[in-house]
Amino acid sequence: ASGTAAGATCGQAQLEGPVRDIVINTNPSSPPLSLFILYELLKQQFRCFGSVHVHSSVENVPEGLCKCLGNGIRSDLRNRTDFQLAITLIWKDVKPSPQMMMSAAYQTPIHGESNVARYLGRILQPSYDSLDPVTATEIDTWVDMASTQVLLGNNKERAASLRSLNSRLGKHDWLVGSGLTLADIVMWSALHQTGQAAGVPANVKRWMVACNGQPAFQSALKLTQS
Amino acid sequence: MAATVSINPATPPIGVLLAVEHLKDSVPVQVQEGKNTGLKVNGDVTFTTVPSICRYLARLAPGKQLYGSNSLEATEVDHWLEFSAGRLGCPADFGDAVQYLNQVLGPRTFLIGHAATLADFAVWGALRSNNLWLNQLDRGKAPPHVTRWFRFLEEQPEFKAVAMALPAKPESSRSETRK
Amino acid sequence: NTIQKQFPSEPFRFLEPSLRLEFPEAVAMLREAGVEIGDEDDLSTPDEKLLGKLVKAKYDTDFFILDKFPLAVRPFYT
Amino acid sequence: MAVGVEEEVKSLVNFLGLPAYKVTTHGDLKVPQLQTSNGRTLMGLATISKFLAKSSASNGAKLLGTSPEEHAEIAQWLEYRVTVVDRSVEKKDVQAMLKELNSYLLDKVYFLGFHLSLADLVIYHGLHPVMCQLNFYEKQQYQNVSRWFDQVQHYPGVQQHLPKVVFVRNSLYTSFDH
Amino acid sequence: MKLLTDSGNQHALKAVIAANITGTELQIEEVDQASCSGQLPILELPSGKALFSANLTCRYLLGNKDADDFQVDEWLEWESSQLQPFLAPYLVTCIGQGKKDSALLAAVVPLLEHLDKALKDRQYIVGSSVTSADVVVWSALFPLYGDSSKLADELTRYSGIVDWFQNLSTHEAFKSAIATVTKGKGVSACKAGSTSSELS
Repeated sequence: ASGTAAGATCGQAQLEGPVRDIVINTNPSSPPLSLFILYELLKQQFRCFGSVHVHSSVENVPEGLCKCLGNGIRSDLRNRTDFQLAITLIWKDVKPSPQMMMSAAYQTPIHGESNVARYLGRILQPSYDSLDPVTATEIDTWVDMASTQVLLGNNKERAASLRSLNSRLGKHDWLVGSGLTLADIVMWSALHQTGQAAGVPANVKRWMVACNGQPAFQSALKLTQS
Repeated sequence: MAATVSINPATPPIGVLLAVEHLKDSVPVQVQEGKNTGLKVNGDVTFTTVPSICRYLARLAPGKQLYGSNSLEATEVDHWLEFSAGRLGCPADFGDAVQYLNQVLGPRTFLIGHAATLADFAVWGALRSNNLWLNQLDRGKAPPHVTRWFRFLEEQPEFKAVAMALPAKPESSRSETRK
Repeated sequence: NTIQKQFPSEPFRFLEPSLRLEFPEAVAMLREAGVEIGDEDDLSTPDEKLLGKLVKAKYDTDFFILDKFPLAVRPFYT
Repeated sequence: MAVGVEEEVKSLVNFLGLPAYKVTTHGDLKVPQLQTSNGRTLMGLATISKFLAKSSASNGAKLLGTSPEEHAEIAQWLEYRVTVVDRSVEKKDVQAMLKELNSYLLDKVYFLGFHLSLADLVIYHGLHPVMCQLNFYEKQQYQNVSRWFDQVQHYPGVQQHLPKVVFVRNSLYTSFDH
Repeated sequence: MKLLTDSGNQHALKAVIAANITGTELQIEEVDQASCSGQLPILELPSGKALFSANLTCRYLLGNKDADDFQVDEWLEWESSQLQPFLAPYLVTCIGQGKKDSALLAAVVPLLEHLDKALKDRQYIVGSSVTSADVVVWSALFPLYGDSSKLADELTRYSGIVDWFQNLSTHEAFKSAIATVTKGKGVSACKAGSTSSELS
């Protein structure tokens, strides 16, 4: 069996066997909120094992962050290998943050919240990547904007992004298609992390309220309030 | 119906042109000159960035595996698309970005797997249009693994085809420096 | 349980709480790197060393606990 | 070291899309001998490999290079195979060879630079038993050889009967290790 | 083109003879083997690349004057992979250091017999003119047969080799190559050369 096959973890059937452990290193100064939302969604589809560690490169990580991944452990599951998916979150002094590792032998560490989110979004069923090419690429385009214009952008780029968002959300309830997608999750996360959630224009505001009402957003929402 | 990509010939999106050339037998795409880079999909949707256009074209021909062969490889492609548009294009980060690329390419012929993907197209395209890089390469100052990878891709058919359509490199960087 | 310790020349790196891997996960990591090993096989010294390097690459820790050996491998530890 | 040389010639014949040839080995050195269709006998792996490549209309020309300089370079690596690779048996000879090849391959994807040639095929076969013996630390130490070998074994049609050698694609060992 | 070689290196003969035959200008630079990454001689090509095989250097320099024949390939391969492994130790010990070692001689004998048989009633190893097969094998045997006044009995009985060798030695290209490579000292220059380079 070639090593890269282990990366082909899409779909419940392929997730059987030894636990697939996704390691995410991330800086405690900016928790990647989209990760917690996606984790909630993954828990609905897979037996997930979440664990949180603090790396020796950082100190004084707030307690809230150390307890941020609920396991949803069922009482009949005792071994890690009883789970289909593990997420090992490590608070660590990394730049750029976060970084994701699955396969120590073959892959290049994945950088950036947007790309970590894409990987988790490919494990979720149906994978966003398996949607039609236009929809999948529209999602990626919003995810790119969340990452490069909002999270990493300057004030001018952020303002421009908000205008695009507001215009889009004036005509649609969600960023892509007729329901919640990866695009909404990553954009929501980026707006919160850059402190823009409060002063958004009306259409964006309505969309944010809709996001806040989603059960999967609750744990992330709690982190923004702590 | 053939898709139409418009490009500005003064600042050609090399990564897109490489994808078009690579996929030309399975995805008919016309390239026309225009003011801005863009691919209009329908009345509502136009993709205007190199990563988005590349992604869309690759998804039209999944059998060509330009997006890798599994979820992890696909995400590695995303990682490099973002790298090519981000760190590599930022002059302040350029030196570190090339060193990072060099370290990654030590054990690799291609960035992902054993054939060219969007990752190679996008990163190569970003370097090819970067004068800092062309200058380093010309003076023999570019790190060895990136140099090897860059020159190897340059020899591949789709890269040769695209290079012919590009504005010439600055004169000094065309003569190969050999040790 | 056995405790795996590596000997780094750089500052010791570790996780709090410590990383715990189960034997089948270790076997899967080694197999992914191309090592041929059975589910119930004991780890040879070179395998243990390689596992240490793979764990370091994936988790960036010099210290981890390897748990849940199959009975056939370590009868004394149960 | 010449064990399996008949299989090697066969896999080259397959790769080139040629009809089967009769191959035997000769003498203590197990020098391969090939009967051509017109009854001629050719001796020696380098000679036979070159003959086969030349006989293949479809693939041969690309594999033998396009200029006198490339012909000479390819022939030189065929000679290297029979004079150095096949004669490096002791550990220190193997290490010296790998060190030499590792520095040669730093700026190359294939032996001639950027396209596959007969040199790659013949040295791939010669080095296969050596690469099988290396541990992961040594594979990283000879990173350029490893990268070249992995690229060649993944080239369509090359691997054939030989088991795939596994290489990791990340540097697992720092310079402080070992 | 530039040929890097060290003093009295018999393998440099292969390149110099070929250059003489074709009238190629060859600039010879004497370097120290210890300072080189590959085995000398090394030919620097116009492209900047290098050939480190004396046999292929010879063939490259001969170019169109060489026969593109698989028999030539066979002889070059024979010289490098079969003759040299036995001839070189014999040259170092028996010719270079003047020791008697019958085992080393015995290993060379079948090879000489093979060549002798191939040369019966022939002027050249392959075809009817000089090819790189002649140049390469002749250069390999130069330390043995180069001094016709002192030929040992065990060598003179291969009359096919002796006649072929002496015939080629009268060619201008060969004569002037000996003068260039040995700086006029003849076989004795190769003794020193073979002891130092073959042992390394």
